[in-house]
Amino acid sequence: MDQDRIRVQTEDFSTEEETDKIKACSKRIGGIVNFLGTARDFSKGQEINHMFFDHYPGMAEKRLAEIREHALKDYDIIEVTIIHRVGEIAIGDNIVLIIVGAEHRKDAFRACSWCIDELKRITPIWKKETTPEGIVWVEEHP
Amino acid sequence: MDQDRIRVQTEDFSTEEETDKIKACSKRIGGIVNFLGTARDFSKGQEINHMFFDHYPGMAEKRLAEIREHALKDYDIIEVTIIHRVGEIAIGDNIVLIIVGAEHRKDAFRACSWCIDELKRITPIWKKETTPEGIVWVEEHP
Amino acid sequence: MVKVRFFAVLKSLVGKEEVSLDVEEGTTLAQLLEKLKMDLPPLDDILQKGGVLISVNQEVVDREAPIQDGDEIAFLPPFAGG
Amino acid sequence: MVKVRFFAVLKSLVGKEEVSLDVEEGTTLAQLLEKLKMDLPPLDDILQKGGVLISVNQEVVDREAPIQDGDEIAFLPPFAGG
Repeated sequence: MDQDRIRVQTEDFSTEEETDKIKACSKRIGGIVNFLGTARDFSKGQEINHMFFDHYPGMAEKRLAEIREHALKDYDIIEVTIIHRVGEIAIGDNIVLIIVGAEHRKDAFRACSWCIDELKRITPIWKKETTPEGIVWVEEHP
Repeated sequence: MDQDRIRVQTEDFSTEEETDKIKACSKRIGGIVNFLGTARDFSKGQEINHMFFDHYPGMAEKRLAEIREHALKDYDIIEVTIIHRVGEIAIGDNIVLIIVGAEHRKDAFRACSWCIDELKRITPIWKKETTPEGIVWVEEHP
Repeated sequence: MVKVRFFAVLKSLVGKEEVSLDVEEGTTLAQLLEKLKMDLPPLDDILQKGGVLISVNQEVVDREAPIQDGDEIAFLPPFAGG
Repeated sequence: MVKVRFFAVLKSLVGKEEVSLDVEEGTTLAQLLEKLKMDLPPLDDILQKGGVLISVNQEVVDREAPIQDGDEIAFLPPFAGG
């Protein structure tokens, strides 16, 4: 179950398929909040052509699993899925998906927002952006 | 454009299709937050077999369009879709979908959460629940 | 003639989905309600219980609102969408 | 023997993805870093600049952490996932 809920992968994912899996967990689910991060063509005043994500295999998945477990413990929610893509990503493509299913929407919103903040804070994933001026490893993000 | 972004319909919707339409709006979109409300089998200590949504045709769509316009004006976001189903709804089925696309995730979370609160507050839509004890029109919700 | 519509639980409480009636020029919503209560006795209880909003041409209004020929008035019980 | 790994921008700054070296029993991470800086001069600048975390067996640790034979040490520049 867990392995399917936490994934770091090069392939794209289907938000609908993942949402359906969350819905199938429990008929008590009344609110599902998704966060989908996609590749923007512009960052810090700089045009971007494409991007590449590197990660620490094993450690990244471990941190994502911890985030999921903390969210399930700290918020009144039923299930969480976290998927992050790595490798080459084109502009407009999906990067990250976090889905939280809960009985009530407020818990789902809070948990989903916390998960993506925490993902950015503790997960060993790195982004390299290719711009018309060259290649840059991103060092911070808003 | 607007007609497609604001809908009250009996048919189900595809979260993926609607998310793709939002993504197609602008390459500046970096964060998309979805709220999906689904039919729970339990409400206020009462088992539910199925539900039915009534609405005031015309007025309901008008309120949803206003919510969308206010969100676009008050939050730093790029696009909003709001779809509400009416008629018979089985347990586990989709009821409502709100999608907000923004450059940054925090604005998307805030706007999406505001839209669903506001939808519940001002939209003339009513819910009838069928329980083993009979039929009840829901008068308030958490 | 104005059209008066009842939604959701009010449909069954009033026993009607829709009624039409004539209004004199210069009528307010409050005056129309008095007239309606005579035709539809359950309305008295419903309005006293509170929580019901009234719209004129799909905008929620207060009791002082003027009613004109051709208006559509609707009784809206507490919303429960989402 | 311990394995030392470099990720993302550090891979190109150090010019290596991975090195292996022997450690004496009772070595701390701080002592290992001194040893590594001699073999890999760019590391000195990188560590002085700050913002780089170091993990031992996939857990972020401080400089007092003991290093044992078989450990995997990794240099992690600022994260940028999501």
